[in-house]
Amino acid sequence: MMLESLSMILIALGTVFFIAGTVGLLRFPDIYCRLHALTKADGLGLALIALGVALLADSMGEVFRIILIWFFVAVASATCGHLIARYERRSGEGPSYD
Amino acid sequence: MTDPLVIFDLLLGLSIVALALAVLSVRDLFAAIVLFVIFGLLSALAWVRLSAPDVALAEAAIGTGVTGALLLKTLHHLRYVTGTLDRPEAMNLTPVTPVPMPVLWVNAAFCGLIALGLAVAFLEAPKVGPGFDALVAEAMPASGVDHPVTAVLLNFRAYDTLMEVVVLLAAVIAVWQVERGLSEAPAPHLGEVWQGFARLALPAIVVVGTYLLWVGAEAPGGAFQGGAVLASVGLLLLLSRFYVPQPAHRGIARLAFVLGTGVFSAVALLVSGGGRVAFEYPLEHAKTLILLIEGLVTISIAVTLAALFHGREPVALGEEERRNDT
Amino acid sequence: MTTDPMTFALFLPLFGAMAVFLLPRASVAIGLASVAATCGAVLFLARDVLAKGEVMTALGGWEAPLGIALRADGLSVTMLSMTCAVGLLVSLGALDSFKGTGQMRTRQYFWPLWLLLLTGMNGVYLGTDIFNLYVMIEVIALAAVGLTVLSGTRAALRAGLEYMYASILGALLFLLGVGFVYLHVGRLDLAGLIEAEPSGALSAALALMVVGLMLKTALFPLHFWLPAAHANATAPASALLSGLVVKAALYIFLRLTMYMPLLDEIMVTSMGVLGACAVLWGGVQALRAERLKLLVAWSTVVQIGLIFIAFAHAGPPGLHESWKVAALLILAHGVAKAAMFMAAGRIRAELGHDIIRDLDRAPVRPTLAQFTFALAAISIIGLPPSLGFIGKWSLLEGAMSSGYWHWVVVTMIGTLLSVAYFSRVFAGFLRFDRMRNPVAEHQGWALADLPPLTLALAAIGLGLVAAPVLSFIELGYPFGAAP
Amino acid sequence: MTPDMIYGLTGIAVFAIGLAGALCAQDRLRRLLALKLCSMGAGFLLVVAAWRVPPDAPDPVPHALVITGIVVVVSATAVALALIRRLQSLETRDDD
Repeated sequence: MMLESLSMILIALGTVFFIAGTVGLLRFPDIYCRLHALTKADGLGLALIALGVALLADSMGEVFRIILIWFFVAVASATCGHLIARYERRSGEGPSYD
Repeated sequence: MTDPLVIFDLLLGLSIVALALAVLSVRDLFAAIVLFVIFGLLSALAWVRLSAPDVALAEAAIGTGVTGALLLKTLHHLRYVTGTLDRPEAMNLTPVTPVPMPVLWVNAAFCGLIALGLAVAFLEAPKVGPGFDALVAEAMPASGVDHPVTAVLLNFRAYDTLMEVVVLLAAVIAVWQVERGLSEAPAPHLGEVWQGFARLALPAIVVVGTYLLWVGAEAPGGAFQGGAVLASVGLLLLLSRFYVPQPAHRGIARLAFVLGTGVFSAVALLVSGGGRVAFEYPLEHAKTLILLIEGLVTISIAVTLAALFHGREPVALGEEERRNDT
Repeated sequence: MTTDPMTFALFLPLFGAMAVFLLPRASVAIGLASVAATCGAVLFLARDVLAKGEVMTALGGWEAPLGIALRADGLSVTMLSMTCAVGLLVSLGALDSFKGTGQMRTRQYFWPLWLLLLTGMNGVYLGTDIFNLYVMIEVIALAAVGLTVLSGTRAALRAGLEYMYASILGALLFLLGVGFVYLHVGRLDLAGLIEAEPSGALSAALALMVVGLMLKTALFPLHFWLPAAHANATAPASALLSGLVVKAALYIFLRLTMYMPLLDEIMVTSMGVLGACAVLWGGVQALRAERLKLLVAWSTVVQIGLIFIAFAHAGPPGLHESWKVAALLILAHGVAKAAMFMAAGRIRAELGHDIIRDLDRAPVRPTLAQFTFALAAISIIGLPPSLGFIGKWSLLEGAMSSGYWHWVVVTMIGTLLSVAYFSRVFAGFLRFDRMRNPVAEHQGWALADLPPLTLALAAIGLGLVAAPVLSFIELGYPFGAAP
Repeated sequence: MTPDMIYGLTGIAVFAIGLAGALCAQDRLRRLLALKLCSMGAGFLLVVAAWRVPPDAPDPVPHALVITGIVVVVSATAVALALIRRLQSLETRDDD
């Protein structure tokens, strides 16, 4: 019971981060800020949700797989963020500071 | 209204419909493709809700992943050909004459009516209809595998599955035929971070793909999902230029394309005889044969999907012209 | 190893396709051998059907609702024999069309695609499971599109893409129909449909599947993709597409109407009306066509319409008879149209063009090809003693005896139109006064004219043996002979 | 309100949207996307038809059919895309 409520709290917290990331994606002015909001918030949000789900797992194998999923999603999203920012910079759009 | 998840279902259903509309109405083609990928992933989620994890996996890997890659590659090629590669603002590749509004409305009304008719027919149908449940449950012990979907795919309806692999073979032959001698759009240079990611991801994908294939015997997964995941290895290799298709590799590629179909049909034919018909695996060997077929079909699917992504048959430069001259 | 000829009719072309793809240099020998072997398997199957009436094999040993069964009766063996025989002769004709090293790559792709097409069509004619039929029509669609664009010209590619879109949409409508069938009946084999009670879901399923098949078989007004696709393909591909491929969807349609007796007066009549529109519209378009192959392609639209009229000519009560007339016309058209397209291809190859207006100014006279074209036209117009005549005659007779005079009128107008548009071609064949600098050493015939000539002669000759053909088609009819 | 009803109607709506797009979309790529939507709609209907009220496991046969359908559709998509690529190359070259 204790474990379940803890995992609920973690998942809820993760969801909050996702929502914050989405708000940032919609509200921020240029691509770099949006990327910042998205990758940061989602990275943390996913980590929290993965932790919450791992608490409910039946076996160590499942926990291991959840950690793996988290790891690869984190690496992939970091790479994606890098690629988007790189493309944007190469096509000549610098960050706007106003 | 006892299940709070119904609200989730409603929201998910509405988002799926909204995404479908957005795919067709958004002006930018790139955005349309990305929205389509999101649409596919949410559909896969809906199918998980309908307790169809196998289908969801297949959809996410093939229907969304591989298809998304194919679509994006095509868009890249079209932009390259039309010279709009560096002008993302050029949203349409060819000048498109807008459809007159009345036509659009008539069309929408027509399709709306069809949807209405189908919806009425659907709601009228029995909530939980008759099905194959009992038949499958009864036949499972004789199938050689423990996972019902795999049993249906590789044993009860193996004929369908063989023909499905044949469709893939036909597709790759047709694509090679269509694209012979087509000049290639230069692959984008993606930088070191991406190269590093590819090095890290490649072995992991191989492990995941093999795991999906192996686990298919008793849990969701199987040849098609595993094959699609392994195909992404091919995609990564091609994109990162770790592997560049050479004309000399054509023979082995052809062999890989027909490997699955060939072994599948050969086994189907060879097990027959002595009162047995085609596809009737002897019970004591059923598991081995199904695993053999699945493994080889997975290799074929992976190579074929990667080849569909690559497109052209690798032909030596000028070979086509030389042959035409002689 | 099994000795079941149905299994071999499916697997022989499949193995052939794989072997041809693996060994492109030996494509001609392997390809011809596989088609010939498939013909042999079909002959064995015909023997079995003659002896037993119908043959069934439950693949994998799983009986029908769970597994998939192959079934052959008179109708399916007729379709199989037509496919294999026409296919064999077209293959022989293709030897000439794709000869020379310049065509090496075309040849290398023609054979695997054509053998996969044969696999798919044999699968349709032996299929009893509606989902399996969906997969089969997709095999056919991909191979057929590959064959359409074999020439690689811009017009062919455009037509091929349109064809692809039409095929995908048609197949998906069919698939949705399959979904509704499962929703209501809970099984997918054709035999399970007979006992199904009528319901909204079943009507929706039938409507979706029929519309999907109409799109695939190019019934007016869903024929928009056909003329360009068939006119722009290379000659052997056109012959296969027009003679054989559209028949697969027609066959599924005929089967569905046998097993899904939901058709009422309105539905049957509307099929006939669409057929009538196809006959008239296609006839007018054929009159206006500037190129020979386009004219032949429009005549396919007309003939598809005629087959639907034949299906509807006696109303719902006459369905147990009229499907035979439709089958006869399918057979007649398949043989004659393949001959006609190959002859048109030969004429084009000799003349260097196929503009109808300039047929009479050509310096050469491919006389035998022109003769073949005329023979095929006799069957397609429906002049005695051809098979087309027998089909049309039974149609008219049946319509008159059941009092549906409007079908008689439409058929007669369609016949007159076809005489008119083929006359345009014959006029070009027969006028010699505008010929420029005739080439003296041109023989007027070539070895490559023989396969189409054989087919055209068969289209005429089959009319003389129509009675045994008809009684063969009836063998194993799921609902027995006519009451 | 049960999941099968919600997602069944979703599927029918998606199919109709795809049909509308396939009938009137001008851009070749967009038309293909519309057809893909149709295929997803058909997939939805089959998955929904297989669904059983939770303690019961769903019918595996339609699941296998949808997986087959997905592979078939991706094959058709690949061929259509190859045609689109080739055609665009030819058309652009001829325009110059």
